[in-house]
Amino acid sequence: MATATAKKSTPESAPSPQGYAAEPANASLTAGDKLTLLRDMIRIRRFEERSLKAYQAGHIGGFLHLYNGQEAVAVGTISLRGPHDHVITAYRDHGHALAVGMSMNECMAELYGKVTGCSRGKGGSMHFFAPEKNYWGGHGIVGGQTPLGLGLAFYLKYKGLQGCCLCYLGDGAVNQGAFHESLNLAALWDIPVVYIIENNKYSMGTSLARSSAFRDHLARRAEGYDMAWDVCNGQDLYEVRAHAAKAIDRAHQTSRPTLLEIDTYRYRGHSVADANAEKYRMREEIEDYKKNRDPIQLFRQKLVAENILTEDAYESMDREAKAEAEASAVFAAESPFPEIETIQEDVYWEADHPEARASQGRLFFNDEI
Amino acid sequence: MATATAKKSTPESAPSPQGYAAEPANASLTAGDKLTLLRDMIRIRRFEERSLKAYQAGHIGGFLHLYNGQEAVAVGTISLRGPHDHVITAYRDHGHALAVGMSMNECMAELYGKVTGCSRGKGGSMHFFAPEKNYWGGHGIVGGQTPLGLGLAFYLKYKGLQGCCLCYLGDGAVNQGAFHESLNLAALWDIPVVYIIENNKYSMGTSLARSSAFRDHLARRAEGYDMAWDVCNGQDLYEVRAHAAKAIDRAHQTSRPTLLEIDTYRYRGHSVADANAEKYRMREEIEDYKKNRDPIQLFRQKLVAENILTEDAYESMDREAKAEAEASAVFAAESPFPEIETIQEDVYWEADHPEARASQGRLFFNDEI
Amino acid sequence: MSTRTLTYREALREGLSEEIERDENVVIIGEEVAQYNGAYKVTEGMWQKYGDKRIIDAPISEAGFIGMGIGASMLGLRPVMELMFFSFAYVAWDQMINNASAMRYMSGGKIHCPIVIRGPANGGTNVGATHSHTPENSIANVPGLKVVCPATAYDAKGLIKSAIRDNDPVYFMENTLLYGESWTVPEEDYLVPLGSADIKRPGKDLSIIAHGRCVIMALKAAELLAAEHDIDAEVVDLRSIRPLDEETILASVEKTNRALVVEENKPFCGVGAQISHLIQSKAFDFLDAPVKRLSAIDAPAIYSDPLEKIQIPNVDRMLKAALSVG
Amino acid sequence: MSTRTLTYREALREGLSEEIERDENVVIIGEEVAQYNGAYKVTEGMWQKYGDKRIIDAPISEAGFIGMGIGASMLGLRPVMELMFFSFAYVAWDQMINNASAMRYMSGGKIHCPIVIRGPANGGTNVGATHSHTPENSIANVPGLKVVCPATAYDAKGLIKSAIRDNDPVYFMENTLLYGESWTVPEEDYLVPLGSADIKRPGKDLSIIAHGRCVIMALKAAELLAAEHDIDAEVVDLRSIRPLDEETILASVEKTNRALVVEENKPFCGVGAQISHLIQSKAFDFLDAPVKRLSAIDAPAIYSDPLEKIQIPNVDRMLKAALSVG
Ligand SMILES: Cc1ncc(C[n+]2csc(CCOP(=O)(O)OP(=O)(O)O)c2C)c(N)n1
Ligand SMILES: Cc1ncc(C[n+]2csc(CCOP(=O)(O)OP(=O)(O)O)c2C)c(N)n1
Ligand SMILES: [Mg+2]
Ligand SMILES: [Mg+2]
Repeated sequence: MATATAKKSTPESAPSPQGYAAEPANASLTAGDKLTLLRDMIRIRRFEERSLKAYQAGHIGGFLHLYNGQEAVAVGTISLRGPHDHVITAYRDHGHALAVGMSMNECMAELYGKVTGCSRGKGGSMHFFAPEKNYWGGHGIVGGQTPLGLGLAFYLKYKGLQGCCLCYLGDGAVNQGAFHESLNLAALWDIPVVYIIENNKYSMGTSLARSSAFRDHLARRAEGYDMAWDVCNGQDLYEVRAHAAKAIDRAHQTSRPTLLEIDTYRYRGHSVADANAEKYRMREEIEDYKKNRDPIQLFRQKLVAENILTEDAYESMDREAKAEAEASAVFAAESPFPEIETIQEDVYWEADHPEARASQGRLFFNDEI
Repeated sequence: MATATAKKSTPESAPSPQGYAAEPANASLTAGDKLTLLRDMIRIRRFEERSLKAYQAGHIGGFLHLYNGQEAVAVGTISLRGPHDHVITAYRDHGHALAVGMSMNECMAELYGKVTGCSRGKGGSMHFFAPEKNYWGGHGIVGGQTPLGLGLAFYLKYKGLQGCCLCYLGDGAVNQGAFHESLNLAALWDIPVVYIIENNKYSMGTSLARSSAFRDHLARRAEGYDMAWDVCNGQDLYEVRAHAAKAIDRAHQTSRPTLLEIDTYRYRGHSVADANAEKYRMREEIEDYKKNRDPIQLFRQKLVAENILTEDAYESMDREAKAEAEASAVFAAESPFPEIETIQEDVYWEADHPEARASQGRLFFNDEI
Repeated sequence: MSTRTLTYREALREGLSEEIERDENVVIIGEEVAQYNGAYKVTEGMWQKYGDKRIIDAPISEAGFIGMGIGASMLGLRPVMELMFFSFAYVAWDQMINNASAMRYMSGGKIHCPIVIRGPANGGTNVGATHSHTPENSIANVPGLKVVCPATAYDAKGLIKSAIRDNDPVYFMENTLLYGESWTVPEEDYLVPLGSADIKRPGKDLSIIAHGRCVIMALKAAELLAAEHDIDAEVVDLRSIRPLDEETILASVEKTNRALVVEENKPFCGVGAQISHLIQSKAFDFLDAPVKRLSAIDAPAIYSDPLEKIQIPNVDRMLKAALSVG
Repeated sequence: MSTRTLTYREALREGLSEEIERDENVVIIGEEVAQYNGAYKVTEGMWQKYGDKRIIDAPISEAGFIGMGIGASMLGLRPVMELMFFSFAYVAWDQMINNASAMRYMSGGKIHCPIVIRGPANGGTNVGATHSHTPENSIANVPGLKVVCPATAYDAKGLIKSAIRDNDPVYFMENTLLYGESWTVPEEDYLVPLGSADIKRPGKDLSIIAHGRCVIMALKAAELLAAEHDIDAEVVDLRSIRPLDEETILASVEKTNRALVVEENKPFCGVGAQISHLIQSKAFDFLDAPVKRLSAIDAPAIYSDPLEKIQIPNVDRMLKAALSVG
């Protein structure tokens, strides 16, 4: 495959004078498209708020990592994808799931551990999947998805398809060895993957400065692999789309990878079980983001200024999202749990397709009792 | 611990106008010191040539990764070490072993699998150890020693000792995840480790360009961690010492790590079992190094030019090294193999110190036969 | 001896603190162990008390920092590394398996690695397959390593102290479902040696052999067996997987002539297989029936709460299993 | 059927080549597999023949490229990944254990991973502890994974073809000491199904159950047992560890009433423990003596040649072990 060549790769330049809205990725949007983008962010927010309520009421257990505050990242990037673009992320995966078009029902039911969930109640909050929508999870091991994303993109290259993989990771995940190996392979082999660091400045209770050594930007590490990199503000949906479009375009046109760092913020704790959520960060910091940099409110203001959105339209959009989330909670609550027999389904393809089984012998090893 | 600060870290500057010999690290050397450095390189060369003969005669099995051509790296760097400096390397470890002062006898006997070997015949070629000489191996898993080296240096910092760890790895090893994790930790926590990439341009049959994506130098990856880095020519002993001295000094004075890339070349195949040794590299390339860039011959010429060395003195030094190597082969051949009982020694400290054993129960689990 | 009630978590913390104070070479390193007080609060308050030098927050780089701990232990430090979950060991597996286990051997006994790697290893908390691994069998498979799985606060404290003082690498597996449970623990200093099993309930009809939280459930099952089925079960708590207290296991089976091994491990080559082989091999003539194993239902850990409660051994399944021992 | 003689290495290469030609989704990725012709020459000539797209040299980044293979397999590629040694799996363990095994499960059956990871897993070649691991027990412990260990050229070819066509992840463990050994192999196309054991030598007095190279030594031991001790041993070659052909094992033991399990695995929770448990559990009444295991001597792999030959099971030790079965 290709050898490393010394290509110039510096951060993308500033937006056009008219601002990010005028960049090609956004200029091409219809008013309807823009409303859809807003609606997608609102739906994520309302879905997650509803899931939190369900958690607090004891309907959901385990972990629940909320995406509140980061919505523009998933929606902005995923809205750019074409038919051969794929998506994979870590455990904070509800936003991406809804952004790729999964239904609230299948997502909420999964959180409830119900058989109607997207993974039949087997994956849970950290492990949502919708391969039919090019969505490959939802992965619980920090950094563990980064070689998988490389593999999805490798497939595209192998098959000669014009597409890429959008592979998300957190600012804490950059220090996992598998990610580093993936960066080298991506650059060495011209694999069309876009690694997106959702830099919300904390990995659990550890601030960026306490987890990573770097120069000005995490994404600058890409230079060590002769890889293109870029940074942008993740609270502004137009800005996210403008920068992500360039990375996706690079992948589509040249098969080259990009490391894109998107600055963002999570309002909640690491997970809802994070008792310290307001200890390791200053309350003012959180409030500042909520008040002045909320991606939904910022985009709402833009669309109002663009005369695309009225306050009434916003309110009814929000009401609908709330109602949809509420309905999904009802759907989840009313759905049945999986049958006990399903515990040993979905382990081996062969066991699930006995008619096509080619192997012999025993696959499961419990003693008979 | 410390947070990352944006220190300037560019490659060290060029040598002083008088050349590397005049740099402080070398200017301080006595004539006797210089002869010792030459002798150390010759001893490594002769030891390895003798071990190759023994391998070909069937006295040694398994792997034998020769260091021929790279001698100035181990001797140049290790000769700078002080009482609290530690050394750890990969499987191509004979050169470093002799450079830290291990005897040819214990090394050759180890290769022969004899009980008089440095590891009682348990480690073999890839796993030489001499902790009493601050030498911590000899490690077979590519990159696996890099966190260990970090740990040795961490200990020094923890204890407040002025020292560092010289941790060697190959150009192929830079793409292991554990190394990347170690770089971040070293820079983040101000750990006094000097990572030395012995860049001999091949990892087995794979050239540098086919294994790593990078910009001009592998060591530049250090910038991504805000870490100092440097490159130098590993065939010139003075140059190696001049550059390594700066890295060691940085560690001693500021506790900061360095990534030092030393260009070098191995004459032989990856291991002596490498049937392709002359296939993936051009014969001219190998010959060029042997003829024009041999570290021993280059240093010999320098010492002759400095009027420190006569041709006679060189010849007798070489004869002595050959004789010493020959004697080590005799020693190894005449030494006994370990007793069968030793197979289960050196597994648990407790099993080897039954008088001090605090635990109970069974430690080994073979069926009685 | 004066006693008081401590949770498993508090007992661990007390053991860790006592060893920190006893030996300046003991240092705790892990993700969120310091400023955040530990993901499961085992180290709560310790950073405030012992400071930056002794209690260290690490980035999410398990291979890097665990390897670092192994390296530091070779020079004499006694690092206690916290894995937030033992499931994360897999990204550090080469360091944990190759480096920690073989350093002593490959150096002909010149080096030893007095490191402890601890953290929870259990399912049952709805976190799915990636976070519910119980690798005690795979680790104990490796000569050079030791594996400990305490089931009570008393054992947790006594064993962590022994583990830290041990000169070999000890992998110490806790359980998030036990952290909040309470037991009486003496005020006085004490150690529980590695490699000693504990008869948690004497009995004469059946030996139930377990480790970790399964012991607690086995005790409940034993009460029900006595009350409802007139079966007097003996509960053997292994406490330590390697070294293994074979004598206590065999003595129990030689008395009861029947054995059920209970484990949250997956069955294939799990701890239960090893114990079963031991019993059939050394107490063959004492057995009135084949040794039975009750393991996790053989599939990745399921997320859904009611199913996960069935997948890992529970009291109901233990009762059924006990009654099925021929 | 017409046959010819092939080495284990050649048989593997033939199997790989046939599958490369049969299915455009089959791609071989690993260190030195292409231009260097493979560290152990299994893929010799394949890069010349099939080119850059199908035979790909990888950097020393096992977690990265194996994870990549798993990801690509989710979309339908059938990557065959070479580990130069199975010992290097430990740096890719999280990818191999978590991602490959649980993807199908966690997605509720929406995804499957038709990947093969192959390479040698054996000791006996003086390369020391770090390079001599045999992790078949630890891998087969994981539901969702399959493990295969062929002992002959015939089996190697037939099994690698089945492994590549299999829709589940298959971990295929070879042996450097067998690569150069020859067996007759048919000219015609054939498959050996996963999960079928093979009676490599029928007998009536003792079942010797083995896998991988131990099978070859067991056959020699059986000849000596017959010639010198009038013991007619049956040699059962497991071929596949998971799925496991329990029927063949049990049928053999029910006939011979005595079992010796031979493995290069370390004994604690090794494959032998699982087989022993199986036998005592399902053929309890047929056993005239406890099941014996002969495993590697329980220590990291020693370097020294004459000792390593003793540490792993050899014909002598097998003879002694066979005679010791009560
Ligand atoms: C290998 C591994 N180590 C540790 C964890 C526990 N853990 C889960 S999320 C997390 C923090 C990750 O932070 P970041 O990457 O910044 O993502 P964010 O949570 O901010 O989205 C940690 C430590 C894990 N899941 N996997
Ligand atoms: C994790 C791991 N993967 C693969 C190998 C096999 N291997 C041993 S050395 C080597 C090449 C290393 O090259 P480099 O780092 O450049 O060091 P050099 O041999 O040139 O000194 C490979 C692939 C190994 N020992 N460990
Ligand atoms: Mg973060
Ligand atoms: Mg090299």
